[in-house]
Amino acid sequence: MTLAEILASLFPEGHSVTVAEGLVNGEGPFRGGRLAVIGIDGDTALGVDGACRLAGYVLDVVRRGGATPILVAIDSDSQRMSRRDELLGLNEYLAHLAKTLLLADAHGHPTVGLIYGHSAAGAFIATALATRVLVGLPGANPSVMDLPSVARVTKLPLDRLEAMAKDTPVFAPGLDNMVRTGAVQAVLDPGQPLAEQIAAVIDALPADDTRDRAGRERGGRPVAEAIAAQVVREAALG
Amino acid sequence: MSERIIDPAAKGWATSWYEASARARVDGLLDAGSFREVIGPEQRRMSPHLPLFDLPRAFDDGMIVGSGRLDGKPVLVAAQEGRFMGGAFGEVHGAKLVGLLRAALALKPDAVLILFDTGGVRLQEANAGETAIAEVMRAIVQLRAAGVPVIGLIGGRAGAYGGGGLIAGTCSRLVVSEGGRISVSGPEVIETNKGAEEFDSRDRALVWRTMGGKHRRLTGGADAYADDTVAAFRQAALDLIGRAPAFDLATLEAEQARLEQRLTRFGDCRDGTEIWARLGVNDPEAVPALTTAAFDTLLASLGETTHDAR
Amino acid sequence: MEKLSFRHTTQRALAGAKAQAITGVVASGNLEVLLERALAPTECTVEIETPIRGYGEVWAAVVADFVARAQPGGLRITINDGGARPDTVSLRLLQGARLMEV
Amino acid sequence: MSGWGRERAARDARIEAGRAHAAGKVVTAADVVALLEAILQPGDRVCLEGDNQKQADCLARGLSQCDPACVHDLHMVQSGIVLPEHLDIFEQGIAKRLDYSYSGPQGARIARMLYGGQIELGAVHTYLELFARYFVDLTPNVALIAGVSADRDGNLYTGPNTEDTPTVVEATAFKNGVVVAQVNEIVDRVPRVDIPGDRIDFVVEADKPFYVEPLFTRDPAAMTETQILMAMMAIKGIYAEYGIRRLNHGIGFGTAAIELLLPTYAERLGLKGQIATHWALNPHPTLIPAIESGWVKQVHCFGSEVGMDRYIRERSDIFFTGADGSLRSNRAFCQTAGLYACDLFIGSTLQIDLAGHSSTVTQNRVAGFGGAPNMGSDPHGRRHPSDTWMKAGREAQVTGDPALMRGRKLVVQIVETFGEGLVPAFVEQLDALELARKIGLELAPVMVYADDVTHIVTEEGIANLLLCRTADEREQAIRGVAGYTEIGRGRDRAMVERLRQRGIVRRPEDLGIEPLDADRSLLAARSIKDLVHWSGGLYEPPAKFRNW
Repeated sequence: MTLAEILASLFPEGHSVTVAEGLVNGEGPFRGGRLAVIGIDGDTALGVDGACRLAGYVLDVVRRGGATPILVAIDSDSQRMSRRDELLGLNEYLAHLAKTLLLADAHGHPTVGLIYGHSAAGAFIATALATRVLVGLPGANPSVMDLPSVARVTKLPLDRLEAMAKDTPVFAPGLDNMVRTGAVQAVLDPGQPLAEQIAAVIDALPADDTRDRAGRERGGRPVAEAIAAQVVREAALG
Repeated sequence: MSERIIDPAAKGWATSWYEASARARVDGLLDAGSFREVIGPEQRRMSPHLPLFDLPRAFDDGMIVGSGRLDGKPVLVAAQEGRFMGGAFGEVHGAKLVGLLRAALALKPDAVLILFDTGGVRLQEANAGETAIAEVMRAIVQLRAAGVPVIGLIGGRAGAYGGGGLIAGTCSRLVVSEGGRISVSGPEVIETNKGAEEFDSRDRALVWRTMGGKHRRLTGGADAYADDTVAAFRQAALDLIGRAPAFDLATLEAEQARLEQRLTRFGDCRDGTEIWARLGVNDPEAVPALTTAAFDTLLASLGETTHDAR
Repeated sequence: MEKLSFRHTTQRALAGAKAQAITGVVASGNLEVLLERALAPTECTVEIETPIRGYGEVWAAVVADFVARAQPGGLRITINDGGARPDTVSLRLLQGARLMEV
Repeated sequence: MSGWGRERAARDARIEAGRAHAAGKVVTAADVVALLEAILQPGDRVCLEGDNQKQADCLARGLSQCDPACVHDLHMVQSGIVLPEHLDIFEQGIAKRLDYSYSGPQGARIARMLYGGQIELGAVHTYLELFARYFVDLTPNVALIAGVSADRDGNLYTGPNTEDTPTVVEATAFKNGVVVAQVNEIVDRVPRVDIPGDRIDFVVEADKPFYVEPLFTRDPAAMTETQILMAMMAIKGIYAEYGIRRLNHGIGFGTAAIELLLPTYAERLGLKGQIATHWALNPHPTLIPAIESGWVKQVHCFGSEVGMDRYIRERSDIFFTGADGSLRSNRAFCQTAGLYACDLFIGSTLQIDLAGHSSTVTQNRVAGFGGAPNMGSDPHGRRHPSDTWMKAGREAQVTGDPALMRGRKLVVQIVETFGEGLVPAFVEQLDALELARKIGLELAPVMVYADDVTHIVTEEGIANLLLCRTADEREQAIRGVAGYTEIGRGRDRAMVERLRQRGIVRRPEDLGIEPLDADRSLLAARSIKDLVHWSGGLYEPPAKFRNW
């Protein structure tokens, strides 16, 4: 689905969401209140300027109060790779953006990520992965690195990697693998109105971070949950 | 596993943080003999995925977690081993840190210390690593909101890159040494993707002017600058525990203002030295060569580099 | 990965009472050695996982020399190898034995 | 015209032809090709200055752009084949025959070209041999050299990297040759006159400063415990034992570790002033802590090292410097010093065979010799004694009248039993033999011959070959320090034990060294930054060695 189709499906009555330089911001009527939307469109790389603006939009929502849910819609490139971005401290900007989303969540704003296109690496972590729940649409393609690049770095032949990718969700790119890892909770149905589906997601928000449990249940992260639980059990102040 | 792996007195040298292993760092950072490891190497909780790639595993998957005391204060500690797989986040590696942070929420230690040494996500377990980083960031924020300071210590060979840089940006406070680097994209990654004109990764001085410890400390990306010794990191961590900012709307609004101001003031700068000059450093070219004492004096003269907006 | 396993009988138990120790790091040209006091006093086992195939004879020689020299009776030794040279392996084994003697 | 001045007349004609492209002696970088085409003739012997370090790169580019119809069949006589252009000219037909010494960075390509017959090879020399032949039968017709600056009269300042230049100019200018110098800048007055202007015929203002590779910088951060252990053994088992004061070091990490252990480990052994005081050595950054601690009395240099200029300038008690304060190096003199005035050479190698022959040649690379075979050999022409030299002489097998015994220079190979990628350093047969066969070399490229080697140091121990009395003892002494290589595992254990009783093979414990003490905390500097601190900020390391 394109962003326009998504917005039309979310807000049949219209909305104020705009896209400027790949950055998405605005809101629309939702269940008698509002649904704020921020995001990245058009496979845009996320740099210091964009991250700062998106964080500002999130803080605006928090400042206005209420319990306006925030949808983080993502079709992005990875973080912007440049000397300037790193010189200015891109890690702080991306972390700040993630923190604003986590703060909004803590202030009672349900946060939902929606990946409908590409996303990768720092841009993915700072946006969609910093929400309480992340869902996807068919055709979305989150990836840390594409397989040819993985082949280059690991010095493994591409065809072998492709074969491994079929039954090793832990490293292979793609929406299905992120679902199996537990990072993406569910894939929505583009044929049904998104407003109801997002509302259902919000109504079922898990209280805790359940991504590692989902990862075990779905086989994408077989041991993470058990390891974390063991640390919680055994750690003690000395 | 609490023997003094390195005995500084016997060597006549302060132990270098940069050179020390993760275990030696933990050992020297905490009060002698106080470290208690959780899921120690004898449990052999190794990566289930690396054998698929015919790669060797480590007993602790490059992440050491546990509890101990820092000048008597109870703390939880996590340390990455930067020499194993570049300290990268894999499934077990990440889950150990997630578990430690969740444990802290219940145990309420005086602080959680994260000894970063990471290139980011472990490619062979990329999805697990990336998701774990997201889980870590959420857990840190919850801890901070509950009033537990999370202190990051950065001075290892691998720095804090990729998702590690994002986690660092989520901490309450950061200590960095000159050798420490904090960044999202590494120099080689930028060069590979954008060409050597954008970033010549072999120009090491440029790397450090762009993402090195002094630059991060000068621009407010880190809160304390430590000598490259375990003792200096210990002292800096102690100093910062009592000065952790709250995690609330006011802090993030202040951070928003701080980061916006940085873009306005330095957004057109091409090099670290230009930024330092605008900060009021008289001789920016001399900054990389400054000793810790001289650098501390310089910092003291530039008030704005120290803040609570994080 | 190639897995190797050696079992030796020693003349005596290794001194000290330390239950376990670990030394080294799995990195290129390096290795980690985990030592556990877990066997009968004159038994010693060494298990190795290495990404470099075909050096079984060299490992056997390095381990035999170490056992003869350190008399690590009672130790279960497990090695994760990152492609270390034999001299590095010897050094780490001796470092490990020394840590256990504390 | 008389029959005894034809060379002089020919030289004058070449210069006359070249003047058309010059203003006085000065030529712009844009006119280099025209100049070279004017002064060069087919079949000329040409020295295109390629030293171990500095390169006349602007002139090399110019020569490679000459028209092969006009300039061809040159006979290149130069010590270093370093730049791609040095070989391009053979592919283009500009050059045909080659006599050289060192080809480190082009070692693989030169091997292919020799194999393919694109180069007619005279011989691979040591530096001193090639320099010597400049004055006998390989005198250049034209020398293309490099300096830092010149005035309009041609007075040349070579800068700290003087290296081969005086030797090349001496041979060319005084035997009717033409000398062209590229300089970084033309100045009104040079800081010091390294070569008087009447020996320089043309001065080219280069488009960019000549290239120098930091060949002698070893980062202490990369030094391993194994290298430190070997350095400890060398210091205690050789330097202290023989009281070595006058010496030369190779460029490997093992010898750099020795340099960094002088102010720490050797100091604790009470050896200060007893060893390592007088050096023939490039200005190794790793020697800075020893210099600053008062260990070093004097250093003469083959060339300089990138980043060391300011430090050297401020340490003129130690280094040879000119009236202007900067380093004066000279490869020919320093090689001679290493050959005749040093009691010890210690360096690394890639392969050692069962007799003790060693070589840095691998199957597909012809790296050449440089100066190591001169440093690493016992000069039979030496006639002055020293305690070190005499002690070594007494240890060696004496035949005939003991009153006629002469001393021995110590030639030490310091190698790790396994190199990169688990490649063994000890072999049944040197790859050099196979290479010589493949490309038809009459002489196999052996770096140090067995009869010159006195000691081999590995992490397993020291083999003293001087004390061996039979070929079998020698072989077992070598096997006895060859670690877990096939050669080492093939030892006769009982015989090695007997050699150990006689002190021919010595283990760390025989020397009172605990291998577990070989720790990086022993290094006087553990990073390049530490070296900068030791130098008081005077050492300015190149960007690729910085991590701050």
